[in-house]
Amino acid sequence: MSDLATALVFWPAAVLMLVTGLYVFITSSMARAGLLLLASLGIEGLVFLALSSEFLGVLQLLMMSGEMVTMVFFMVMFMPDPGGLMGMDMVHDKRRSAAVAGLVGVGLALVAVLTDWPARAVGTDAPDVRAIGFEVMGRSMLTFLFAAMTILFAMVGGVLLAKYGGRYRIGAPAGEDRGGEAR
Amino acid sequence: MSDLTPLAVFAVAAAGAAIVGLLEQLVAGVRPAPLALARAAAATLRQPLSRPDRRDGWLFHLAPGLLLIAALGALAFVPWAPGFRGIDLSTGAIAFAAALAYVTPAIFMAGWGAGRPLAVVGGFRWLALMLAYAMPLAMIITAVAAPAGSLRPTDIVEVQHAVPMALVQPLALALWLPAALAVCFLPPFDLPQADGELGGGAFSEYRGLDAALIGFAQRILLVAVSGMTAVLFLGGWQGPLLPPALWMALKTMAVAGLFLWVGRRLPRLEVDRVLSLAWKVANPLAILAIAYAGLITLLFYR
Amino acid sequence: MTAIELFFVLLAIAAGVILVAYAVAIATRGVVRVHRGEQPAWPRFHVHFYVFAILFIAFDMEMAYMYPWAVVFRDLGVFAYAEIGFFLTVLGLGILYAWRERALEGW
Amino acid sequence: MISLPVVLAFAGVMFGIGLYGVLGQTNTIMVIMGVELMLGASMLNVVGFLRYTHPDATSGSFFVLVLMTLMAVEAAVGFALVVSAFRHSRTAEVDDLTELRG
Repeated sequence: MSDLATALVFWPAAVLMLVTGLYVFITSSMARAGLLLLASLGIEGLVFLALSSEFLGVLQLLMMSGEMVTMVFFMVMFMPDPGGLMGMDMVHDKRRSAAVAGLVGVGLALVAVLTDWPARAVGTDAPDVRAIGFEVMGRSMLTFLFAAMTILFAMVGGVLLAKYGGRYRIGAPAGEDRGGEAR
Repeated sequence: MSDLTPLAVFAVAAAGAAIVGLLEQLVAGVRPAPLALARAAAATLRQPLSRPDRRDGWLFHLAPGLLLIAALGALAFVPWAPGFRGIDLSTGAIAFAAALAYVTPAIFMAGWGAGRPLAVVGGFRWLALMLAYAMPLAMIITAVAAPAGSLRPTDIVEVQHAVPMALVQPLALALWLPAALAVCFLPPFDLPQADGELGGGAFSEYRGLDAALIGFAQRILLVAVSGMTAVLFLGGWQGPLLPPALWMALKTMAVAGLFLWVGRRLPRLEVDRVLSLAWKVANPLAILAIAYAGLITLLFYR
Repeated sequence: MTAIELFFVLLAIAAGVILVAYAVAIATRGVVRVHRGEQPAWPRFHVHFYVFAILFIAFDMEMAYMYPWAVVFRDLGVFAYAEIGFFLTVLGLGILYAWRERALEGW
Repeated sequence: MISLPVVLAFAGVMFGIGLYGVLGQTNTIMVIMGVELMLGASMLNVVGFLRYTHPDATSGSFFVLVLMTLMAVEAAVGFALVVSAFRHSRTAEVDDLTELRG
């Protein structure tokens, strides 16, 4: 994309990304928080597109949708008040955590702005799918295969921990009724 | 591709929605009335908007817009003719899937925002259906892209100049069709919002412009998905004698008609049955389909 | 204009049209509040298919690697086929494990 | 116009927001959301560097893929842990899950 188009898309999208990201932790409704997180990370995908990373942007849009939407219903399962009807406050150590987080955020932003970065090569597109494909299948092959193993372990671990009364009876205290979760 | 492509996409969307309206009447056995869809839309638009009290009003009213944008985004990546290739990204096939991925949050937002019991249950049912159809849909795109060696839809069309992909990879087509039917939330996969189930489910509270936008979005979604089916499996605009755009339109209409016709004649499955089938049958078969696609690519497409 | 710019133009036009349509609809027809005074149905909800959701989140990531593979496979040939064979076998093992643990039974 | 420092500054602020979620939220799922935001910020960082210093570096793009995998895997295992912990002690609040405290 040209510099002007990048600027036109980047500024509103990036600001919206931060605003929705912040509202995730302000709103009291769980479904709203999950959808706002989806908005934040999806808009980040648009920012990637604006920075000419076509493949990464599209992939971010695709992956975050599935991931964050499933996150929403975990929140609905485990929150005492998923709809935010009582306006519960779900923050502890509010002032200290806000101070630390604000300090870190502003500090990182200041470092980013004040450092003299070796910026060159402006306006070139990021590598396309093809180049990434050669990278995945060639030089980074080992990382790719380890990523497969990581996904496998996540699936195994997830089933192991989440399945009620699975092989190792994890999380099933003896004698407690199964609460309609038989099988 | 010219700078007018976005406007052309809107024109295709309007024409496609009108044609799908006609097809719906044909399939339902009604005498086709060309203006019925427009008249119904006008009648819907005359109603005021409705908003459930004490609910997430902004989620409720954002959902139809998000659904429409997702449908238009999916439609934009479908190439229609050599002269009109839509938005010709080099990752167009994934971008299509990415646009379709936003149907799910839209329907969940509609159900949750309405806050009525049946609507909320409809939203959750749709999430369960998404867990079932999303993986086969995304994996079959890979299986079709491997012989073409590209994710650009126009390249996928051009690699089918001799044999359409439906003949080469029948397994992939067999997995694609139910997933594609599910993503348009047409029967028999309309559990979250059918009138016969949950009394309208996720969309039961919509009136006025909201309802019109949802009806419009669903028809555009059907056009986009049928168009992509034609591109991925039926050779897109390629065919003898007739001009390319006409071939593409005919194939798209045939697929859309098939979806509407078959959908009305199948029984609805329970959500848990669909999920179980998808993970026990569809996903392993999709892995097999990718392995098979690799094999035929090695043998015939190098 | 490049394709991505055209995509953003499309998004902007669509969003603009929808916004204008809503403005017109609210100005001319107004909004009716329905179900006055009822509490929304937002209880804590036991979503029975959570194991599928966990499997889906992990399994979904596979696509990020499959797409680059599909693009370069024709050029790399048998070597890439072996790699993706390993990849798919590993993921298939994940599904088989879940199947064996009876996590794919519906509910 | 956009330059590298602007992108990095946005990424830094986003990281701070994620950190606020991790430190401040009482619910485990919200903590996971904070971690997702922090990982998203680091992805934006990598993409910024990719665009403005080494536009032709494919390994940078691949690193973003790895980060995305990390997000997904972390979310999946995190949710499974929350399910397990919730089943055990009927709560998902961070302050109440103190069984491992010495």
